[in-house]
Amino acid sequence: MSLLSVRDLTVTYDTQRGPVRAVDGLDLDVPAGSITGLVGESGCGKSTLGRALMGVLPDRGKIAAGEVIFEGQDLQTFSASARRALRWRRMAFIPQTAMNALDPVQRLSAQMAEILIERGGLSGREATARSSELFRLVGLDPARLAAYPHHFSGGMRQRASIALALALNPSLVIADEPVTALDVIVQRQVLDVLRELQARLQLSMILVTHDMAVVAYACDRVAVMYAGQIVEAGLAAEVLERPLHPYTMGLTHAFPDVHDSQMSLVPIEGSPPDLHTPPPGCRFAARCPFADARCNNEPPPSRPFGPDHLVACWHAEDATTLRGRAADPQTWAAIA
Amino acid sequence: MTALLQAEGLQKTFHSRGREVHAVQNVSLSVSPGEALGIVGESGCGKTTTARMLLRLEEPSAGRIMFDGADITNAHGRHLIAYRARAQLVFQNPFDALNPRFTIRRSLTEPLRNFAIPVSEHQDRIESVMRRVRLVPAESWLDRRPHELSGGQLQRVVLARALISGPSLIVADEPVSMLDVSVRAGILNVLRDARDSLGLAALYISHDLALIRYVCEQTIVMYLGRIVEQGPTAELISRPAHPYTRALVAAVPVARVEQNREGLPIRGSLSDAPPDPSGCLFRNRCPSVMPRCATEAPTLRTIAPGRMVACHLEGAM
Amino acid sequence: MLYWTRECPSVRSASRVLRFLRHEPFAVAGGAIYFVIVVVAVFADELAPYDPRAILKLGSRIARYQPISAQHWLGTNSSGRDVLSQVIWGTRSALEVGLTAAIAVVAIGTVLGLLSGYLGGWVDRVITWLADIVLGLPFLPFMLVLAALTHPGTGIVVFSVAALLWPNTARVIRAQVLSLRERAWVEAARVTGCSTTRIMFVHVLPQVLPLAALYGSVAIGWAILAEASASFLGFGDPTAISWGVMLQEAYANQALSRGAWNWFAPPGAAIMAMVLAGFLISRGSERLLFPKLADQ
Amino acid sequence: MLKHALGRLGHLVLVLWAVTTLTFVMFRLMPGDPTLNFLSPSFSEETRAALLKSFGLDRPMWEQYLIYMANLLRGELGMSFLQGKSVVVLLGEALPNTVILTVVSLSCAYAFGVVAGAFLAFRRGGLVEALAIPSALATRAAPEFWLGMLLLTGFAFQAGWFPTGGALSPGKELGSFSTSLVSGDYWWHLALPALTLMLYLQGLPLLLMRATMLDVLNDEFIVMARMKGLSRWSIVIRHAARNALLPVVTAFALGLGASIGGNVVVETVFAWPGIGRLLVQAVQTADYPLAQGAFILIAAVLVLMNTVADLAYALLDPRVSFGAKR
Repeated sequence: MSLLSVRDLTVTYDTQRGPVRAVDGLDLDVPAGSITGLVGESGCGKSTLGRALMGVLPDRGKIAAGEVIFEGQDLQTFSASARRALRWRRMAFIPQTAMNALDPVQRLSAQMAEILIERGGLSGREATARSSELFRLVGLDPARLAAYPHHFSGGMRQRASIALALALNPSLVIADEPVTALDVIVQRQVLDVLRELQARLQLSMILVTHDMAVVAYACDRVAVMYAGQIVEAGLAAEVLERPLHPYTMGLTHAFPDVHDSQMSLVPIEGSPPDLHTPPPGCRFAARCPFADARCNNEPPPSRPFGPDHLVACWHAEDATTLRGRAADPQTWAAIA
Repeated sequence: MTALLQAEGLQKTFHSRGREVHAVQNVSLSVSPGEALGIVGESGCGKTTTARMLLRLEEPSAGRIMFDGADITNAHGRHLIAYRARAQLVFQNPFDALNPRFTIRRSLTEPLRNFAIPVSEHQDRIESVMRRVRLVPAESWLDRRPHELSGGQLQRVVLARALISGPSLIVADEPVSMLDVSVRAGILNVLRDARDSLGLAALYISHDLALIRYVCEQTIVMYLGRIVEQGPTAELISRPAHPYTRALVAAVPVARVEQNREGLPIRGSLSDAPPDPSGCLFRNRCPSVMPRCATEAPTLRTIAPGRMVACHLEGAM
Repeated sequence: MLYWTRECPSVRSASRVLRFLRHEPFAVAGGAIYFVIVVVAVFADELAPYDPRAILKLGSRIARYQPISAQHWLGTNSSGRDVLSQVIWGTRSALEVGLTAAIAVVAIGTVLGLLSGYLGGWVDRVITWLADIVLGLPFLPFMLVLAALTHPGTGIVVFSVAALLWPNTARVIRAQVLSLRERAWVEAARVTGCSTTRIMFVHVLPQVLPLAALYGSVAIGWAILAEASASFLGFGDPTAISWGVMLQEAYANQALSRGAWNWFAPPGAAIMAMVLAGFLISRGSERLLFPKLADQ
Repeated sequence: MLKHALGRLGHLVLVLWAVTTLTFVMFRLMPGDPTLNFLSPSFSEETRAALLKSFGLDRPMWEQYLIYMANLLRGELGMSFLQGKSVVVLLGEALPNTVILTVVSLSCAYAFGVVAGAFLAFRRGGLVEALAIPSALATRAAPEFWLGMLLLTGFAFQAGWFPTGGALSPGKELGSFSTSLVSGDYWWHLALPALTLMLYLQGLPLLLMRATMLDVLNDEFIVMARMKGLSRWSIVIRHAARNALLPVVTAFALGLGASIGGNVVVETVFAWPGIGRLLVQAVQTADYPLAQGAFILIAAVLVLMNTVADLAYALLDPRVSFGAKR
């Protein structure tokens, strides 16, 4: 059974041009003990989804519909205080820019102790011991607990954020672009820390990213998000090797490969639709080289395609031939 | 082929709180017309400072920069303007690279005006450069302001502005890192086409070897202000000589499920630089460190035609 | 936010102004106050029921301390002058002092802030050093001593405001320029061959002008307060008809012990309204100019 | 941190030197015979001669400057014309009154402003905000002395609850400042001027606290604190208020320096025997030695508090004290 199961989730924001559905009727399953990559370009609602799962949306945003079933309970039925009690104990969060996410005027030891004492019910002495343990766990010298956030390099801050997230032994960790701001070597080191801890502590993790290579490196499963919806989901090996959705196909050809000098990159021309007035059919249709009349008028339902692989595309049956065409930049250039 | 841009012994020392920080030390490089050179390294390795010195946006503490046979290390006034017209920069963050108050037309006219290009040519130049970056028809874009464009479109305008004065050299500092994955390829392809059809010399700065591989034939690897390895990109990636290059190659993730997930052949982080600057700066993180590395700084030596490495390891190959 | 709006610029700015009016009642109120003050100043001759300097008679006696009445809406003062007419005429000197001083202080502050922020180095050190010294000079005492050593009047007030209050503007402009200087488009101006002067005045200055105007609207207020304080302490222009002089006369002629509210309440309220208008406008426009702040 | 502090202290000395030099220039280079500014016609021949000598008024300007500086360093500020007393003594009598007035009113204003500002940051929109912000702005916009006049007329002249001026009732004489501190009469006299200043001063901390609080509440680490499930109280006190107070503390120190000189008008309205009133009297009666002394004292306090504000900020914000970027 899934640790987390999201059904028909809709998150709306109030803007000056009216409400906008940043997440729109989204379904997602996160099995226990796995890393699920949530991938998509900026503005597709990845971060909003992460925050909605934590139950901490900005004032202008709210969950308008849907269910979030976590460890068998529907979180939407919880009272605010019950929801708060759950936070960080059962599900924790790793932010993208750890610099802004840490209180600049407090030492790491104080920020660590705050969680351990207030939320974990530890004594001061226990908190100190546990803080050191957590720092060692993520590969930081416990002596650095006395430092302020600005003393840390980007990679160290991200490690500290991971230590904070693991403080209360959560079962689910949501990591929002945890390595985007980091250099390759540090990025790899942080990903290795995440992978190792996930395996050792049997965590479940949602790893939000825009980089297919990060998904390929670190994730067991992947969900591809576009314009507020999941367009394709399944085992990472399956989705990356045999993508069914043209958007996923495009994304897998959008990055250069360090070991392949012959490949030509594919640009996905255009930009995501304005979610104030989403298109009636498939949301990707306007940028899709394979779209036809049905795509423009009828939204494709999400349907299973092979074992443990979901896709929302009218043309999934033709995926094998489309895959070949999607690797050619000329196919995509026609859209521009 | 003679080099268009040539730098010898570039040095940059910053003074902060009474301490000297050697951001760039003894960097020499050259780029020929039609050639693309990549500089790769982690942030803080001095790659951006090097590029800024080459463009005379930062004054070198020592060293010499030759452009098209002329020494431009200390060029100023008229000579500097003339250099700027021929050596242009593509910025990292397109959302910040255009004056928010200027229309696209005005942003493109600014270099034409400053480089004293006759007004009669302006319209033609603007239209041809907009075609080159594939923003057509030009008229539908020119009267917009930056906030009305998406990141990919903005970066195309930035590219257009760099190309409009007809430069011979283009420097691009992480030209796609701020862009959405879906539009990166478009920008890289435009850059590659422009270089090929105009015969430009190009210099790319990035921390991502995969990107460098896609656009550059030659690559320089920098670590803490020094060049540690240089050579043809494909060879450098398939047979890295310096332990740092090896780590850099191993760290790049690839979009395939089957890949190497072994631990990196490197320890610690950039901040673990040895306090004593004599000797090899990489020694604290190096998996193959030797006693000699602490006392003697390795100099760049040729290990194969066109390949150089700064490492004491005998079999650095 | 997440998605770019694709409307033509004029529609955008028109709707922005409309939204501004609806969402910024403070700024609208401030603008309304200024509008009233300017109208009153321009038409002071027509609006004032009496000559503000005329000593009014009641029969053969001077009409001193008249209470509020139909003839004198705000009564008269100890020398038999009509208070309302003086308040109306006071708008002129208030605008005069406020505007000249504000323009002077903002011009100095903006240029010095721009130079020190953009050029940095020794220029920055010299200007920061000057600002530190000026910040060490207490404003009112400086103005009093200067007035006493030379001759009292509005010239001293304007000079003191300009000479001592520029560091506030300069500091803010400098900070703004420092952050602008880090922006890639400023560097782009260098790369595309702009001279330093051109970058400073064509690229950077227009960006900081709104901020300067913001400080200007507040500086008008400080100048009027300074003039009022100087006048109150006897160092204003004694021949001028100004709100500060009115307050000084009221205080010196026992208006307080007589409870002559009608004499000293109105000019003070007028000063307050005008200074407040500046604050309100600057708050409102701050949100318009820097929408990021408005989200908070 | 220590290095920063030493640097600031060096800076302080330099600014003090510049300000006192400027004062010298102002008083000596003004139109008229500057030497006459410092010699009252009422002085006896011996006094005149002694003063001429001690201030070197017969010497060239640069020598006068050196003598002036030497005198300043020894704390010698000359004789007041009118009161025939040493300027230092007169300033010493007035300073405590000013300090008491400033500290009392400023502390009350900041205590109120910080709490009210924090409260307003939470109660966004609505009637409370619509009324509170304009009122806070209005009290800052009103001339202080006019506020004083209104209070004086209402509460002293008409209601008779408070005295109309001075620091003590007529006929009362207190030996020293410390005895006046325990005197109810003194505090009774202090009430109205302190209230006036407080009304005037509370707007700044209120608006500043509200603005920085809103700013901080928007920061990502506050969102993170919510995600951590911390209680509202922990978030507000430990994270938001701690960060938001930084600029307020700085403003307090700056306000302390500025108010000691800025009390001029309030002290005049209430005839409060402080430095500001002394300065006004000296200037009005052309008592230049006293005016010069009072000016230098006020400026020195201002410069000192500017430095204190700077140091306080560095002390409270680890990003500054440890040399990181602001």
